[in-house]
Amino acid sequence: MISSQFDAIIPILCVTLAGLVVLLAEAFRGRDEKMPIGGLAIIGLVGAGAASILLWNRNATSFGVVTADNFSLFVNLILVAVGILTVIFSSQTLERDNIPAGDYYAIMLFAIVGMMLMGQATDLLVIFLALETMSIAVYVLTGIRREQQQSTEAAFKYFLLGAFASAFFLYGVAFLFGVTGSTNLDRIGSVIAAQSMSGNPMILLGVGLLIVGFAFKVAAVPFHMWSPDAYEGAPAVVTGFMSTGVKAAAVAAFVRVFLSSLEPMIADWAPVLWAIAAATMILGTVVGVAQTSLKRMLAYSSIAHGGYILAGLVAGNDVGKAAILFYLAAYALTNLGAFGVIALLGTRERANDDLRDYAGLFHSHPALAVLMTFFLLSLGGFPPTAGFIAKWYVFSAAIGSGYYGLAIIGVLSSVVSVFFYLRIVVMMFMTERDARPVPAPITGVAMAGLVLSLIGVLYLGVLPSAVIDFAQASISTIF
Amino acid sequence: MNGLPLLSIAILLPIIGSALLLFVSNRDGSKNALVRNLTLAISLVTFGVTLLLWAGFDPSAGAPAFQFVERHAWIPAFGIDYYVGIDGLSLMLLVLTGFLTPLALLTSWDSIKKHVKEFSIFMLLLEASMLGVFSALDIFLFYIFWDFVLIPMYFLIGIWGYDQRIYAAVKFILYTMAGSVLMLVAIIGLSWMHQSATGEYSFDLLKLYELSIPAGTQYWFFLAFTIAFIIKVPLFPFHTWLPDAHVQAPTPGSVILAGVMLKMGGYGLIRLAFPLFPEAALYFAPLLATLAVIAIVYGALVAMVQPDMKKLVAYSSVSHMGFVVLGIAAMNVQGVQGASYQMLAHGVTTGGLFCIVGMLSDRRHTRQIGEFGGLKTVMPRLTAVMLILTLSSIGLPGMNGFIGEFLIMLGAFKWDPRFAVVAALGVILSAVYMLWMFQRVFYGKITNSHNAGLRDLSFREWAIVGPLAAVSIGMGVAPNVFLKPMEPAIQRIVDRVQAHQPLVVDLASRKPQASSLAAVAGEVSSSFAKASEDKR
Amino acid sequence: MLALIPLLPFAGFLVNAGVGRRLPKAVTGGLACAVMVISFLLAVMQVWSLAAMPPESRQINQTLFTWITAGDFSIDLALRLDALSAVMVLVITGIGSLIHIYSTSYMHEETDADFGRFFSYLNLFCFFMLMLVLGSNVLVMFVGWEGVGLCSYLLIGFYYEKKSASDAAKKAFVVNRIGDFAFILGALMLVVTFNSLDFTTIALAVKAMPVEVTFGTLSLITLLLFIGATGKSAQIPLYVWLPDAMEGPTPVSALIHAATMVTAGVYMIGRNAVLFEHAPITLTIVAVVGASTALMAGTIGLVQNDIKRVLAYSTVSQLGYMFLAMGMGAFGAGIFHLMTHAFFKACLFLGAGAVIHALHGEQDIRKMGGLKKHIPITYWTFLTASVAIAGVPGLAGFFSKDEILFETFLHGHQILWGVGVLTSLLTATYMFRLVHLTFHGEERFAHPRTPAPQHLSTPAPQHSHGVHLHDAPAPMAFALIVLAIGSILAGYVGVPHALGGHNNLGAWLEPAFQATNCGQPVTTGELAGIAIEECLPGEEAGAEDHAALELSLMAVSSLVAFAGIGLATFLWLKRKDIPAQMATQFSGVHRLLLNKYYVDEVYDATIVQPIKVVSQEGLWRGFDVKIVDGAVNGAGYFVSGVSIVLRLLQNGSVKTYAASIFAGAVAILAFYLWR
Amino acid sequence: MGSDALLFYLFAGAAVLGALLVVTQKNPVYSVLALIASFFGLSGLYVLLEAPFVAVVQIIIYAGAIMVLFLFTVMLLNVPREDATEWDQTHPLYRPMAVRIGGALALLLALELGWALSRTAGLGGGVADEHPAVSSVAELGRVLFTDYMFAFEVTSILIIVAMVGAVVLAKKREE
Amino acid sequence: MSIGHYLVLSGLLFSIGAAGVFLRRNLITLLLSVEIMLNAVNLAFVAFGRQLGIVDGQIITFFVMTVAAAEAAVGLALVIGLFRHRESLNPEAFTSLKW
Repeated sequence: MISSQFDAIIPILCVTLAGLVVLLAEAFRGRDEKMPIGGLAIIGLVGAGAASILLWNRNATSFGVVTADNFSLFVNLILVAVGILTVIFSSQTLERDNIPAGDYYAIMLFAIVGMMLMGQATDLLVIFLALETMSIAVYVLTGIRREQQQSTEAAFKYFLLGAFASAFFLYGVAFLFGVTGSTNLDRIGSVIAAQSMSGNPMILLGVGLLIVGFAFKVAAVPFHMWSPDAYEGAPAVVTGFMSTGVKAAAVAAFVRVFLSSLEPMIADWAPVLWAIAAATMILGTVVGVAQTSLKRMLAYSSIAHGGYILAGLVAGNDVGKAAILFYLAAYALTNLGAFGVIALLGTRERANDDLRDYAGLFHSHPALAVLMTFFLLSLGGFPPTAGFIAKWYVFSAAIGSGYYGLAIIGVLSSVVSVFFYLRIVVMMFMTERDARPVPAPITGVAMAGLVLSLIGVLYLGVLPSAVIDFAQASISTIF
Repeated sequence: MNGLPLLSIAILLPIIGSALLLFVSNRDGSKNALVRNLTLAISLVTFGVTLLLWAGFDPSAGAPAFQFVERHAWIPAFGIDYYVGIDGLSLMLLVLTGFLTPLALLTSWDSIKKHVKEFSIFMLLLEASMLGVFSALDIFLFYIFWDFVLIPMYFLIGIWGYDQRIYAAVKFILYTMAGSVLMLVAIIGLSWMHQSATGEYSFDLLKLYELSIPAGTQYWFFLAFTIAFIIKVPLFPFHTWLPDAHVQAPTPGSVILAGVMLKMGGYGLIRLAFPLFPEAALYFAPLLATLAVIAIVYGALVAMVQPDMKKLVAYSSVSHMGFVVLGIAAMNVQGVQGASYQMLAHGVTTGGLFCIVGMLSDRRHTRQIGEFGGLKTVMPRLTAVMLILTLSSIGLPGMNGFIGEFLIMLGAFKWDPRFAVVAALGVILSAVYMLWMFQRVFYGKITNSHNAGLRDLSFREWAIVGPLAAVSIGMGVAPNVFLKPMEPAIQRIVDRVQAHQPLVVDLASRKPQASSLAAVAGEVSSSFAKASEDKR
Repeated sequence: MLALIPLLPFAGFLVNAGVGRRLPKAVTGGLACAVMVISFLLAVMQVWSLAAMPPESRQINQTLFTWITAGDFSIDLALRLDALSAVMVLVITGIGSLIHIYSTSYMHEETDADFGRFFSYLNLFCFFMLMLVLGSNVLVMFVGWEGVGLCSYLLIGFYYEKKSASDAAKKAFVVNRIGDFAFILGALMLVVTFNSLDFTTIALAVKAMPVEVTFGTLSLITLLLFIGATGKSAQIPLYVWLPDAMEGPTPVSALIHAATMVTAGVYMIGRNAVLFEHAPITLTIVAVVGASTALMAGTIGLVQNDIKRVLAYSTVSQLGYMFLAMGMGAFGAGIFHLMTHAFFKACLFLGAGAVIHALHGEQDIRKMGGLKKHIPITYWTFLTASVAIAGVPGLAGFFSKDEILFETFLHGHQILWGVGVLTSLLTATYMFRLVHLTFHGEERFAHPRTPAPQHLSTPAPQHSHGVHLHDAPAPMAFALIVLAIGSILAGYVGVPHALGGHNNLGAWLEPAFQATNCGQPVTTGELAGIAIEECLPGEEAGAEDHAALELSLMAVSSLVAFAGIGLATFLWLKRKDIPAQMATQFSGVHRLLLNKYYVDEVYDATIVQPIKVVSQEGLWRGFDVKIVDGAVNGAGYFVSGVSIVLRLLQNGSVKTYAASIFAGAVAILAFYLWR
Repeated sequence: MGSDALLFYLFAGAAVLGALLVVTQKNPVYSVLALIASFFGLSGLYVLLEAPFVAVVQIIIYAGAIMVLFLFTVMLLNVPREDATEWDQTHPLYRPMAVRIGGALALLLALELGWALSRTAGLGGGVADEHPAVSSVAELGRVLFTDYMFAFEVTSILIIVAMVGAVVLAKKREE
Repeated sequence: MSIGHYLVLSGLLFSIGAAGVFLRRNLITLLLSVEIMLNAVNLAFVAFGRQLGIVDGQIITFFVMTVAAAEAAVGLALVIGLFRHRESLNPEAFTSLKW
């Protein structure tokens, strides 16, 4: 494929195009005319994925602010997977919840655009814009079930806090700009590397405020409080989407900024992130114990997983970088699967996401119960699932940098987390079901999606080697 | 025959079998019989394979340490291989696993009525993972099997257990997992040490043996490993999950749990904790031995006053496994041989005891000793078998229990007589509680009318307990059959450990890391300090 | 060949245990007796060939296979027949056979199943007992040691439906286990000290060592072994199980609790004679324990009313004698008494069995009397045995007991000698009290027409409505008579030199003890070869005045014997009011004796109950559940508690959330500015 | 002090005062108006910073368009005053508390920023000392459409999302 | 005037805006407070740009304004949505999601 300065943004273009097409399609769709809009979205995503694969190892850059290095391409592929799975699960729930498919898919695709751009951008301003694009899209998705107060409330909380946090982020950008005279990561990096900046209060302000901004998107303690509410209020599919996609994108940008241009200052930010990671792991798991709503429970669990990812970031070594990528992939597949199950079990009236609703699920929907169990085991980090390899990978990174304490906190907190994952299993397998409205039968497509993610989970768990090498290759080109 | 990858076959057979079962649709329980027979067949074939392993195993001292070795790169980036192989010790435990699983399955035919298919799948997965634990030579692989064992057992207890099953299941999995995750940290640490020493990651046990590990690290790593193992054993005071798990688990679960899973702990100590960190091991051995003798006496005393048969047997396991740990702590050939033998013997005997208790509770739906009495009149055969198992459990010479206990006490006596003296008390107490239970359950007149009509052993039940009783006598008469193959392996391990000096720990060096929490704190402060000094 | 001796009974056991319940009594019983008789004949042949060998090398060894190996430790499953074990083997197989025969009719009322079970146990017992005596190393001996314990457990609890029986069985086993605890430790010490458990090896090794004047390793080992012996042989403080053991069928009491098993301790000491000789301190302890046991049991025996219990206490007392002998280093004498005792005590028990059998289960001597004319055979045999045990000159008991007393006196333990004499007085007294109350005087027993009291062990025979009391049936009678003859003649294998005898037994046993015992002069050199060189000429010369002393001592003890008999006759035949008066007069003492010094009660109160209570309330309910498990669950509760508190922070107010973000930001900046 | 200093403090005062009014006014309408006032102050400062185009944009777009949107919403919803819910009384973190916390945090933040700046070297010099101003709209446009071209394109997506989102959230939906 | 003045001013405004989020009980005022924060940042950008003599500072403010506009649009839409549900603009009226 001929090399032009647009190469790097081809994946993004694909998705954007798909988004626009979807919008138009929705616009031209007559009343209750069936249209495979989801299909369009998937085509676009697949295109993006293909482009990302073709761009592998070519380190294309565009406009000096977008790069297509392997790192971002890996993230792109994760995001593509997230998108496709989300579309698949949505296919069943949109109809049920009476959500305008076109708008929904379009916004989702634009969100993915923002996410991809976050991973690919090498300029703080662009990162900020991408972040805003993603965020605004996700706010809308969160609140897309307007008729439900919870949905709107969640959206507003998410929105307000997001805006609040991005103000901090932007302020941080401003300080870095003020010190280095640029928002370009490479320039910033070279300036910082040139004269030791760690003494300069302004740059420290900048770093601190950036941490706030990113930590908010990663939902790290103490910037996490939006996530339980947003996750619970949003439709389950959207929750799965943002708990994986947003996290992946935010982490990608986080890693790029802090491990490339801000790497010289690692001694300055590592302790802070150490504390944040530890607090995140502990609080996420501990508070999860008391939850009775599955969505909320998984919200706290995903907070905790954010903590594990940050542990890899704190480690800051190559293993850590690769581990983060692997973790994102594993986590995305697992969590999407779990939320997929939740979404499919919901009805228009009730989300059916209360622990009691899962009593005896094994008897009514054995397949779903088994799938859910696998996802939960993966979240809990049991072999032979992706979750175990991922956890081992990040802890290995932490230990490699001598952060035994962090690793110990990590493993112990994961034991605590197992407790509440198992509560669900107990409900599904070991409790007799009490009379509940049995949700609609699961369509083949949705089931296929679940099986797909299960295969992914098991593949990463049993034969992780390929993906691990892939991840290591991804980080080898940069940093 | 050695052309075949027998070891992998043994591990994979049950997995494949469970995969097969997935395709048997048995929602309404109509195909229970098929499922049961199929499962039994698979487990029997697996047992056959383990016997083939035994047949093909070369026990001579000159033979390679590990045989039937198979090695395939798995995660080359981190030097993680699918690396299995067995020495005499592993071999015996493999055979034990293969031997007990079919019997456990047979016991399930009466007690497990619902979800037979799922039950069988979990049993087979359990067997596979246990076989894996005993044959893994890559500690990453070992940990994976080690951790995976929990899942099927969790379901076995949780779905098919008795009324308190959920509490027991959750307690079991969380407790044992809490112990093992620290081991994971230590395992990772080891691999990094190997990496910094040789430049390449490796989880290869044999390579890690050669690693020279600084004292402080050994101290903590040994603790991390050992805690995982002594929780599994379980050693006082980490034993309280056991009574709950045993009592609540269905009979087959209890059989496997007591018969094999507890042995994983002892195996881990022998195979990993001691040879990997010899200095620390020798330093901690007295502590372990102290806990062990406490466990022996304590378990016996508590067992004595249990009103529930299963609980009684469970606590007796605590006592017997205390012997195992004592023998290991002694770390001389007699001690470790005795410990290994005791593991086998306890597996057979206690497995049998649980079978019998299960049969009784199947008939009467209670395990309260007070509910029984005078059973000898109505079920003489069961009583006879029970008597044999009881005697072997109290270590009557000529029964398997005696060999292990004697060797352990001999080893302990050679090492430090005080421990042997206390341990010998177990000899008295075991007689007390076992015979007391035996008397209350089987002797006397039938007072409770429900017991009047109990039927004696059925043919299948004979098939279950008969072999167990026979083996427990045979092991007592001809122990060398089992001791000989283990000898070289254990000799090697003992030599490796005894080649080192116990590590000297001065409190000063220990202070900064008095506990993992303190370690965290220290780490924070240090990293902060690092940061602030980078500042200027 | 040698192995066949124990293996035959074992085969009998297998058959009877396997299919015995389906076979008729004739077959099971016949088989059981047959194997015993055959193995007796085998034993005789073996001993014969043994006797043909030169004394110092009188050994027949047979190694079956290597039993346990671990590192440098290795144990063979090996048998050894030598002078000592030869005696034991003959006693076991011989008396064993008799008792088997006796039992065939005694147990005839049992159901086929129980009958088969009984004989399988009996055979199993003989197997283990033979293993015990034939074992060539401590561990094999221990196998037998525990095995006989097991069989005694099974046989005491034969009437398992009776609580008292199963209790007694358990008690027997557990008390024995306490002894075994020490025994094992002793064995362990032996391994560590000599790195071997073979008796000969140990003996040779010890022989090279100096005699321990102060308490040392050997003393400790021997002491531990002796504690084991006190368990098995019912010595203070572990004798308490034996009286209760009488719950078992009478033949069992005869075989296990009189003739063979209980003497295992004595045998064990004899087996390790060299070892014990090098630990004089232990020997003294043994002697003292033996003497005091003998006295104590004798006093208790004086007042018991259960015919079997009287015999039980007499057994304890006689065992005391044997240990006294062992303690004196007079191993030959000990074994001698062991042998004679086996005869007359077995005879007594079987006689008692015959009485009980005749009275359909009556055991209380107060409900007997005047049986002489009803059951003459039983009477005469019983009387013979009583005379023998009482120590009347000319009968077995006289020679053996007298030799013990002589040895005691000779070793300068006058006090112990006094105790011994007193005990023999007691023995004579209570034995003849028994005889008189049972066979003489007026009939006090419930007449057979009235059904036998049901609270008793042996189920009432169907033909209990017979017109008159029937004497022992043929098999029982046979056994009784043979034993009676034995209790007369058994003594003559050890006629002391003072009476012109040759003490053949002593000489025969000598090499087995592998060390000279100069206290016992040996004239004929070729008989006890090694003995002579090691004897100092001075003592050799002293043999003559020893003879004089021995004679005088004999006179004393025979007088004592007759005095005892006379006393008994006077008290319980002529002036029956006196014992009653005494009982009331010294009611305290009487009650004390009647309740066996309350030893059981004391043990129960001081050891058994505390342990139970502490384990139940303290260890289990308290420590285990509350503290250990409480900590575990507490951790769980703690986490969920924290969780519940922390989740309250998530109060739904967007402002609170913003506050946390804001606070976090401020904190981070603060860290950077103020660190 | 020079005229520009005077102007600086004037505009700064206006901006700060406006901001303060925004957050202290109970009536949202006043808040919006106060914010507009504060924006005027800001645009004045932009002029001082020789960024006239930004100043103009600030007035026209920000104050003119965005604020009007706010004002419109306020009018539409027509809730002149704040109302207290039961939450405010019952909850431990009732309003005054929240205010105190927020106020305290804001104060801390201001202090931190101030202190950080005070410790930063080279902030003393005048803004205009080192470099000449770049204020020509042409130059501004050139840079915007060369260096920042891609960012500019991204904003287009951003705005589409915002538009579609606003519509999705607000438009009537056929049930 | 020194850059310091401008930065202090922007910091002040930023803090005021941040405080506003807590002071008011009106969703719209909350949004306004965020706007203040963004403007504070803008001021910083322009000031920095002026000091460095580069135009980027000014340009970035345009992007910030765009973002502000977009946020305003979505935010106000959400406010209207909320108002439809509870006839109230008090943030504390919307605490159905908690714990």
